[in-house]
Amino acid sequence: MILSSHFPVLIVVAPLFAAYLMPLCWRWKRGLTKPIAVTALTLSFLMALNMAFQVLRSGPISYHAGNWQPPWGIEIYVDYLSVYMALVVTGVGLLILIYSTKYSDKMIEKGNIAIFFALILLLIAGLTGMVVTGDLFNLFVFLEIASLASYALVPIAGSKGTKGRFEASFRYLYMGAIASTFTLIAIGFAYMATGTLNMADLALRLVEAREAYPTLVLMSLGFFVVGFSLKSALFPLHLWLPDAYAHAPAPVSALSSGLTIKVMAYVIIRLFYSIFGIAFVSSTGLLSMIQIIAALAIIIGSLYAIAQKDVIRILAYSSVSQIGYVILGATLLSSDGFTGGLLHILHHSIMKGTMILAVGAVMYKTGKRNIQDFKGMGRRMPYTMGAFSIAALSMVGIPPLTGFVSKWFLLLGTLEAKSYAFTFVILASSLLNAVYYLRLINYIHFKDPDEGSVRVDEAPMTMLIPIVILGLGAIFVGMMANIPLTLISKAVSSLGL
Amino acid sequence: MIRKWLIRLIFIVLLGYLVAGFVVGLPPFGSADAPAYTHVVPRYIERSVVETGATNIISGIILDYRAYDTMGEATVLFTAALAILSLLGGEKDD
Amino acid sequence: MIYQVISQYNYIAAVILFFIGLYTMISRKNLIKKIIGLNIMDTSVFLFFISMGSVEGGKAPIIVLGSENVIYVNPLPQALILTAIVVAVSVTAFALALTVKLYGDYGTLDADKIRELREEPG
Amino acid sequence: MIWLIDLLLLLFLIVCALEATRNKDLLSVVIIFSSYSLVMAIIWQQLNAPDIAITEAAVGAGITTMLFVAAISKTSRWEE
Amino acid sequence: MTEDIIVKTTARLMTPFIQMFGLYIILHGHLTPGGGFQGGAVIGASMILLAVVYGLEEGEKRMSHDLSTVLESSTIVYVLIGFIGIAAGVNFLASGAAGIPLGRPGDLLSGGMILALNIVIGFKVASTGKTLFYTLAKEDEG
Repeated sequence: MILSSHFPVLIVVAPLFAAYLMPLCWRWKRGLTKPIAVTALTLSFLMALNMAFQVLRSGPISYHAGNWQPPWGIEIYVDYLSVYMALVVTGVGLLILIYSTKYSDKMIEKGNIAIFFALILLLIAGLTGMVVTGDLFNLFVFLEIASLASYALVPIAGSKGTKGRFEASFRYLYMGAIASTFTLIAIGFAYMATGTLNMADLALRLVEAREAYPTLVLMSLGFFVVGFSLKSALFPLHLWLPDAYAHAPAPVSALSSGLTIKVMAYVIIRLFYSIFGIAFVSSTGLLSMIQIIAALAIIIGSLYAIAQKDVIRILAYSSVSQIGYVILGATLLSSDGFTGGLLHILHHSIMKGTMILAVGAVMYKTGKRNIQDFKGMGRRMPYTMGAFSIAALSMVGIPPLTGFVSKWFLLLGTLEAKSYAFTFVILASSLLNAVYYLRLINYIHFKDPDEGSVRVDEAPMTMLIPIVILGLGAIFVGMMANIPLTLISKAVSSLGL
Repeated sequence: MIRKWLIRLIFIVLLGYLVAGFVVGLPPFGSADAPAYTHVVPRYIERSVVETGATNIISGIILDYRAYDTMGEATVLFTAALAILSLLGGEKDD
Repeated sequence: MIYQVISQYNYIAAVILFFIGLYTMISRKNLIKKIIGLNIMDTSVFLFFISMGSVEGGKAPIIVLGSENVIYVNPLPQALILTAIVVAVSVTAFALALTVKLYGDYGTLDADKIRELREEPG
Repeated sequence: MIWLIDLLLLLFLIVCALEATRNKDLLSVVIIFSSYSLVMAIIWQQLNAPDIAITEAAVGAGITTMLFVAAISKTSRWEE
Repeated sequence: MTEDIIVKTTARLMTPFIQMFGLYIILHGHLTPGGGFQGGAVIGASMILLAVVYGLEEGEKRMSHDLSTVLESSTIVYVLIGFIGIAAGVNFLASGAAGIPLGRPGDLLSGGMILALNIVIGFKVASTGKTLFYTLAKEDEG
């Protein structure tokens, strides 16, 4: 019995299993809640790492749940792109979970702590499930687990949360439910046209179905794109996002921004490249439309971010802008652009994770997060704010940090695709990023704190370590970009670019 | 008021467009030759009794061929229960 | 053409219900109305799926042992919808819990009023 | 003949849905929605989906309705 | 809750039959229409009926908090049944391939793991239905 051959399913089942245990633990053995959560996710991360080596060594893994052949049973299909996303999701998720173990003590209502961890595990399991699955309806099921968990995580802080948290959660649910229904309809159309739910099989049969049922295939694609644009907060469907981030606890904002919307963008990439076929998508004219929307998202998200006073809202609008980069990179039809878009997923997960967690650490200490309250924070919490600044500089795209590498590839991509307007968009947006991130850095390091502000010191170790690891990740990935790039370049070439 | 009527108008136009332009493109209702019925499903119908032992084909599908989905479905229920408990449930500290 | 449209009356009904539900969700300010709209929209999608699985002269997909040459309707959409119904109930329940909490905070279920009340204190 | 009954049931569904959108009394809306679910269950039985029909009758008309009633009893009954 | 003797008596008389029917639906899920979800929903609805007629406290008495916590986590059993496949050297959630006897089609004890999974799902749906309603309908103490 080789256990490692079951990793594609165990990577999802491990966090789920731990989540099921949470209510029992909370009732009878409270001390075990956090260790079990962290252990389960560590296992998941190790499995993802192992799978990355397996995939690099011997190609994509196909796992048949219940021993049924793919079109009949559910196939779990791990290729280069999936394993890359799985690594990002479990790795960043694990760091955020470690951070939450301390954060939850003070910032989450006591009765909700076990539920908080269970929901985080469910969210990460849902996202991992979406990433590794090879079946369209299975994707929907895990999408619902992840979505329901993330709606519920917004107001989880209970009486320690902000006042608008229920409304933010309701708005998120409202948009998310519409998106889920659209996705279900799209799956129905795809099934109706082809008679299968397996992604690989679907890709083959859609070629014929395009002739036989052209409207059906087109509608399916349209509903998918609208649904997942809503879920990934692609401009102009981002309206739920700033509120949800501003009212959620910091680790939850970090998870949504770093992972959830990235996985939704991954699904769009998967739909375009592995299912519908990028040539077909581009022949419908949808691709150029999405390019323009993504470019608008990049610019308008940055402009909104400049206008904000609340640091979390700055970061939230910045996410709207960054998801634009990912989508733009994926739709440029150039291998360099695609590489840049995929690298941007990793880059942005790490950077946004660092920054939101750092802001969370400040809130943990002072309870405030207005940009004014960050004056002089650099002297009081040097390590936290150091990591924050590295991440901010990386977002601006200063070499040798990651942001520079991914933006460099994106620029090459726009040049390769001869879309010079987008070259200009990326350059302009770097400038806009610089405006608001350098303003933050200026406040943090070069301003004196206000008279009578709260005196605080460094964040506790359990919170500091994840922040610093993520911050160092910016330097590490930037310097040694060839490590993720080996995986990404294989992913790009396996998807046909 | 104008906004309300505008929304209604957009909806009715969309509806008309969909009914006329889209429903025509579907495979005929009740057809046994539609791809939905001819590709994957025949195996479920012909062999589910032998392969899963269930005479109810739907049980055979949801709990054997696609049991992994159903695990996810039970998890959705679990998530919903936790979500509601986090809002309205149990012990609160003040 | 007309006949083709008429004969697909199940699909037409599903499309109409879908739009009624979506319209309710968008135009009504009351949160519970919005949730009802969501449910109508969901059931319309279920109706669409089940109609898709229907087969002329088909029997329900419960195999009668020993009988041969029976046509059964398509069981796969039904299996999928079983999952989707449970998902819809879960989302509905959570949304209702949120409305109860929102009512406790603001004393109203009107989405616009809630927004006003929230922005007043600054 | 049977298609006429189907058509009537579908018409009933649409009328129910419209009334649920229009009515200002939320409790009535929920009751209408409950009957909507039951009619939907009958339609699904007509379409040879007994499993889904049972589910809809138990979940849609039973549990969902009770959840709505519970929520309305804790909030307000009238839509302003 | 009003003191209505007819409603109360009817509810008390009906509940065992409703629950029996729910159990029947669960246990015969692989043979006749129905299964874990449907039967679980019926049982859940019967508990809701009790709560509506007798008030929430009465219903709460019939099921201790510990028991409902355990039932909430009953999905664990589903995963454990899935592990049988891995233990048998085949894939997760395998039934026939893992050597679970499928029985003679049409018998109550047939269908491999379907019967066991139906029971797990039935308990899960019933307890979740009950939890959802009770949590939503419970009066706020503060």
